[in-house]
Amino acid sequence: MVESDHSSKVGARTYSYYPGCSLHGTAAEYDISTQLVCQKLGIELRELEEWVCCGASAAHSTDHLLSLALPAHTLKQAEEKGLPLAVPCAMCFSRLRTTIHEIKNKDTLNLVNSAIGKELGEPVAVESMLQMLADESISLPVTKPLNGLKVACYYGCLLARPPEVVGIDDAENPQTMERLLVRLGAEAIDWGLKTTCCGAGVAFPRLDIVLKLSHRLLSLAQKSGADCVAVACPMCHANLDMYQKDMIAKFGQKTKLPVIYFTQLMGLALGFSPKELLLDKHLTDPLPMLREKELA
Amino acid sequence: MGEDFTQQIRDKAKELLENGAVECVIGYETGSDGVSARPAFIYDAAEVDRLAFDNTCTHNLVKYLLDKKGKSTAVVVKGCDSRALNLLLSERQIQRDKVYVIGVVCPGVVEWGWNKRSEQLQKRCNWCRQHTPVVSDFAVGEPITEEPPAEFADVAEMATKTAEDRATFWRDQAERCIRCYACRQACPGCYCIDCFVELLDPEWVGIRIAPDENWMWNTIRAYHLGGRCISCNECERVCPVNIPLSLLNRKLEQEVLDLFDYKAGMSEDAPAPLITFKKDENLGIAE
Amino acid sequence: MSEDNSPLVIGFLCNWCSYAGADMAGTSRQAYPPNIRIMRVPCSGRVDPLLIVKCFEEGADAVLVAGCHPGDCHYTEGNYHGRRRFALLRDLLDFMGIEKERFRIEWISASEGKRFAKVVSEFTDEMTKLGPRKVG
Amino acid sequence: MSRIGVFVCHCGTNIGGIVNVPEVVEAAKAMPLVAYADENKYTCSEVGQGSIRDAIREQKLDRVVVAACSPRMHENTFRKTVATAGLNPYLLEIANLREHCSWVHSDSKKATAKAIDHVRMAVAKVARHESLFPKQVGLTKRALVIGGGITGIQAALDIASAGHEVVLVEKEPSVGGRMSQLDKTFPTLDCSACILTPKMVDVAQHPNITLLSYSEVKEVRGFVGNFEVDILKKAKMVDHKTCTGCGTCWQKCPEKVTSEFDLGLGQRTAIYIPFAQAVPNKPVIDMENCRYQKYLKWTQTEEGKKPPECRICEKLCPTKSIAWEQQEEIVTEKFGALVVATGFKTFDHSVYGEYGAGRYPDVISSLQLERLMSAAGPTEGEVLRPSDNTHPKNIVFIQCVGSRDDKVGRPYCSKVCCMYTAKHAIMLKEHDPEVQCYVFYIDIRAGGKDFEEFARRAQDESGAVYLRGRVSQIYQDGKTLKVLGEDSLIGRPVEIDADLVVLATGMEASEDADRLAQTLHISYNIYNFLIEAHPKLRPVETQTDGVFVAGAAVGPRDIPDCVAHGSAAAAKVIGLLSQDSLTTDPLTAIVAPMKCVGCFACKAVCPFNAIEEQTTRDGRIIASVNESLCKGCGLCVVACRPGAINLRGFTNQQLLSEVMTLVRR
Repeated sequence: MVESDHSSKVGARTYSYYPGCSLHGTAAEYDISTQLVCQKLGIELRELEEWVCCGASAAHSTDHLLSLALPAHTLKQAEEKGLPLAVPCAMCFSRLRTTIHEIKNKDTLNLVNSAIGKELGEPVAVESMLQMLADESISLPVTKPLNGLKVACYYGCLLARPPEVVGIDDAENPQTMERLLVRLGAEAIDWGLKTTCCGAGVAFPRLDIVLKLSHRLLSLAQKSGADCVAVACPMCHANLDMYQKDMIAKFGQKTKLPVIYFTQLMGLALGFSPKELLLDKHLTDPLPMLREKELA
Repeated sequence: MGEDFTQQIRDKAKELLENGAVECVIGYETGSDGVSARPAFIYDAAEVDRLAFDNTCTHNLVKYLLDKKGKSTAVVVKGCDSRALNLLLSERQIQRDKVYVIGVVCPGVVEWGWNKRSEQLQKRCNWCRQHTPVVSDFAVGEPITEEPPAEFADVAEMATKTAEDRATFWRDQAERCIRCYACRQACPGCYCIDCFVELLDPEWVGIRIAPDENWMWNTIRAYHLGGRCISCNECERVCPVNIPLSLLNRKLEQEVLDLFDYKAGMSEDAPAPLITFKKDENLGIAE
Repeated sequence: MSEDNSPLVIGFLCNWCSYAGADMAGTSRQAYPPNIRIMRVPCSGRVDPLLIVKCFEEGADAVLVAGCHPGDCHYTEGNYHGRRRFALLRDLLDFMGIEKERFRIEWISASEGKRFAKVVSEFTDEMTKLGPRKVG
Repeated sequence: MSRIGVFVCHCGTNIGGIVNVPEVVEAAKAMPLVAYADENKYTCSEVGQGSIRDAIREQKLDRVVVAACSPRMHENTFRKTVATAGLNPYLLEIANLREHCSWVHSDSKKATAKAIDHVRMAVAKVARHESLFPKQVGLTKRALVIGGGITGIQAALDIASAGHEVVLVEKEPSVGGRMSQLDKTFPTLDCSACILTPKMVDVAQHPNITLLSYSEVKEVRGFVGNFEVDILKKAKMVDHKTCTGCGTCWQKCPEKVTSEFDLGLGQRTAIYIPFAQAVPNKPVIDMENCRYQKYLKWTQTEEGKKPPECRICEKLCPTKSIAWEQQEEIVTEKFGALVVATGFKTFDHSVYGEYGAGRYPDVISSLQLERLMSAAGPTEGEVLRPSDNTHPKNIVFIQCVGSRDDKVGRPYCSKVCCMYTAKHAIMLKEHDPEVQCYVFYIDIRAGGKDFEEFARRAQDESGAVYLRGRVSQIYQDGKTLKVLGEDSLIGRPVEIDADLVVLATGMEASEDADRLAQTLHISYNIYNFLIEAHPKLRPVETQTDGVFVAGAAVGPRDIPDCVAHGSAAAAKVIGLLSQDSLTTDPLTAIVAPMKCVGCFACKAVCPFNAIEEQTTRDGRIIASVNESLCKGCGLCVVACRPGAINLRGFTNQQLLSEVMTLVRR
């Protein structure tokens, strides 16, 4: 855990931080790279002390009230802190935003309040890490521009849909990540499956579906000339990164395509080393490609 | 202030009457109580010395031009009275070439008193923003250019009351109204041959002197002056039962200013707000 | 107020748009409360402030004037003039103690039957909540 | 003392089902001045009208109230009824007990109370009615048709063949409208140009028709029989009197621009005719792109060097018809009747992000496919992929693009897409037997003569695969378009590698149809389709007498219906113009000379300049009403503080008596 001084002084950009379970587990590299990038950009992240699980797909597929009450706990804490909430994981972000959307209905609000035993006030602003870092007003002190790196930006479903809840710029053809990476010197390729499903949690019961869907994404990205795929969601990263061996076996996909968190790419551009950014933790090793591009 | 203005008016009246430019000069003369001014109609140059001007000259003499249609007449007007000229010109009740305007820059008139001169300036002079006549052929006195901004404290104060209190307030005023129509007679804007209140077919108001009827009379009289009232406040002065008509007039004056950015009587050819429109204006209704 | 003190709403509807919209509400069976009594006028510009003040003088609870959307008037400018008159009248009546909400102006086109029903329902409910006119 | 008769209608159960009609009749009998009250099952029927006539004679009634359906339905019917019984037709008032009462209220007690109030108001108003006498006004026996598509052409030809003069105004350089862009037409597959072009030529050559192409209606004044219309004739920069249409100029013009007629798939020159069979077959110059115009407009400040002067067309024109000094011109003409046939435009499918939002060149609209299949089209009839001009094998059609879709605000069905897609499937198979068509649809709607058989033929004979389901996404994968959809009949997702995707875009009102409707004072709905007087009984008339509407401008419609609509509108116009004079509506304003103070507020508000100035014997200048211009809006009456001007039919007395009987009950 990177210690950041919890000085009470509220800087220009101070956010409550909600990492979620993945970033304290399999997606540690997303958490570390996010914190390093924010530190570099003078953005203070104050992790909520008692955040709880956002319920993910487990809750909302079993009990509607539970799927709202869990995020409500986190919203209540963020409300008490009074700071805007930055959320790197797409699933947590989607659950928090959906809850805010649902409690606009008075009856739902009362149900949730009674479930968590607290009164929810005016919710704080909840922003995905991508939306927050892509803000044009943030100056990016790029020391090692990602020249020559062709990136296929992948949003998956939760960052893009439903548009009125997540507030994405264009639900079918978003450009938020592209604009950010271009500012870092990279080249964003135009491809058609940015927001098409990667298979998400179906990997456990029906791995074949995930392989089919994820393979389709990766092969199109490869065919479109991408050197790597940038993601902003632990689930997408898992499905696209972990099973490339099986895809080669099943579909005869020629070469592997590295899948990197957009915050790791930002870290590289801002001068952090691949080691600090835990780029060596991916199953599809991005380092050979990055060394060839003199970025590692 | 009085002596110099009076002399200028007398000289001009004498000149106009002698060279036949006008048949009559309408001005002020000292009334029978020896103090308060009253309207004077001078037809003969020899009588010009009756004319006088001081801070009791409260009447709006423009009203009398309505009886002088077609006859060339001179009239003494203060700043507020002069706006009535533009009103009647734009509504084709008088012709500019038949009226010689003696425009007096007015420092303010005092409350109406009997045989003793009051020192109390009238309400209308406190909120006056038109000391200098907007129309004049012969100017008397130094024009005053900087005018204070419009303020409507009295209207704002009434607006703070609850709807019920306002309704009660106006019902009580209506109860006191005796339908003498003095306000209508004093107002230059009222020149209808048959006023709506006296019609029996359609019987809009009816002749019963009762609170409801009186309420409707006061409401419609004010509405008919909407965008036309030049706030000379003579209606309130002449009201025998002291109904605060200025409140109604000034509420409408404020609304007309806010909604249509219009001030009555400022020019002869600007159409009154209720007989014109702008296609894309947003008046905050039916949005 | 009628007997069971539910509010009496007097509606002046312009023949070309709102009256046709009310007809459309009928043909598509869009129910709304029966408090409104509808008078047909050629144009919202024909609704005389004298009539509206007369309604309130005689104790009516609420008046609705409905005309064509600006730009759609069959006579080109009728609703533009009406809009100015009603804006001024509404402020004057409010100043004299008749709450602004009691005098409502709506633009309803010939094809907005459903909207007419919604407006009348909303207006009637609002007036029921507001209760009878209170004069001390 | 008046003797008023009140006739309350059951209208079958429409009124009687909710409103207690006998109770209303009893209440009516007790109302002041009511001498007779009765009820009818159907007052508008022959029996019902007969009972009114008999009652007027037997009871010596001098005024009648009919409490039934909306006055907008049968006011004229009952005016004729009372007239035949010798009563002035305007001594009648209708109380609306159906649309405004029984059809919208379920509580019988309250509905009956409301019905009684409405009758009370009608009785109070009719008591103040006076006899009114319409006037005869002359009419101009000329008609204006706005829109030169097939509907407008048909209407113009029919009116002209009845001997009346017609002016046909068309915004584009040529008549023909959307139909001229089609290749074949369903269900007969005959060639669109072959059946359309002869009619276009007829319009140009008909002695009674004046064709004003490249022109627009700017303003309309007046009323039925006496319309005055300002028509803007845009500057063509070519003198069509001397020009022979030889074609030298548009063959030699160096400036190539994307052709609007070919929907961006082809090019045209700056001086151009939109398509080969254009009528008039004479060019216009596109001011935006003509090199000489750019040369004239170039100023020192713009970077780059001065563009060439060009003027090649002028040099080569054998008849010296290029007229640079030509200015746009507004001509004002008088007409007795107007027909609006402004047609439709296709839905702009770029709002669909899931279909590529217009980014993929091989995702085209059906109308663009028509241009590709048309022998006069940019590819001379060869269906080629716009991206690489190769022959497509797998062609996917997606139905209901911009129709039956609330998400894009187009919930209505555009009626023709299922048929033209079937036509495309059949024609494409004939063009190239190896083609395989897929059609994603929700429901196939083929309701018309030979339509279902035609749609069946696309599946059975042309082998088109119809997949019932919507397409979730299209993305470009190298050269092919991956179409991800669903076949809901087998409940499985479907993925097709398509060479070409055709979107069956729906029909929308044409560009700024709402502005034109406002100019003509006719109403239009939220999709800007024009609103007809009655959807079933008066489909080609509007609420404004003398203004008729026809074709796709009123709603989605195929060619046979449009032609029928055009002829129907023409029949209405011919009926109108066959009269020598028109009876005007007597509901106009009237001035009481003794009350007028000459402030002319009435003149300031009158939209129709119907107020004139008149000098009385005692020298006062007062207002007077020109009754042939007055349309009866009543604005003057409200502007008149002394109440010197009144509106017949809606007098101050009548409206006040309605209010008083209501508030004092």
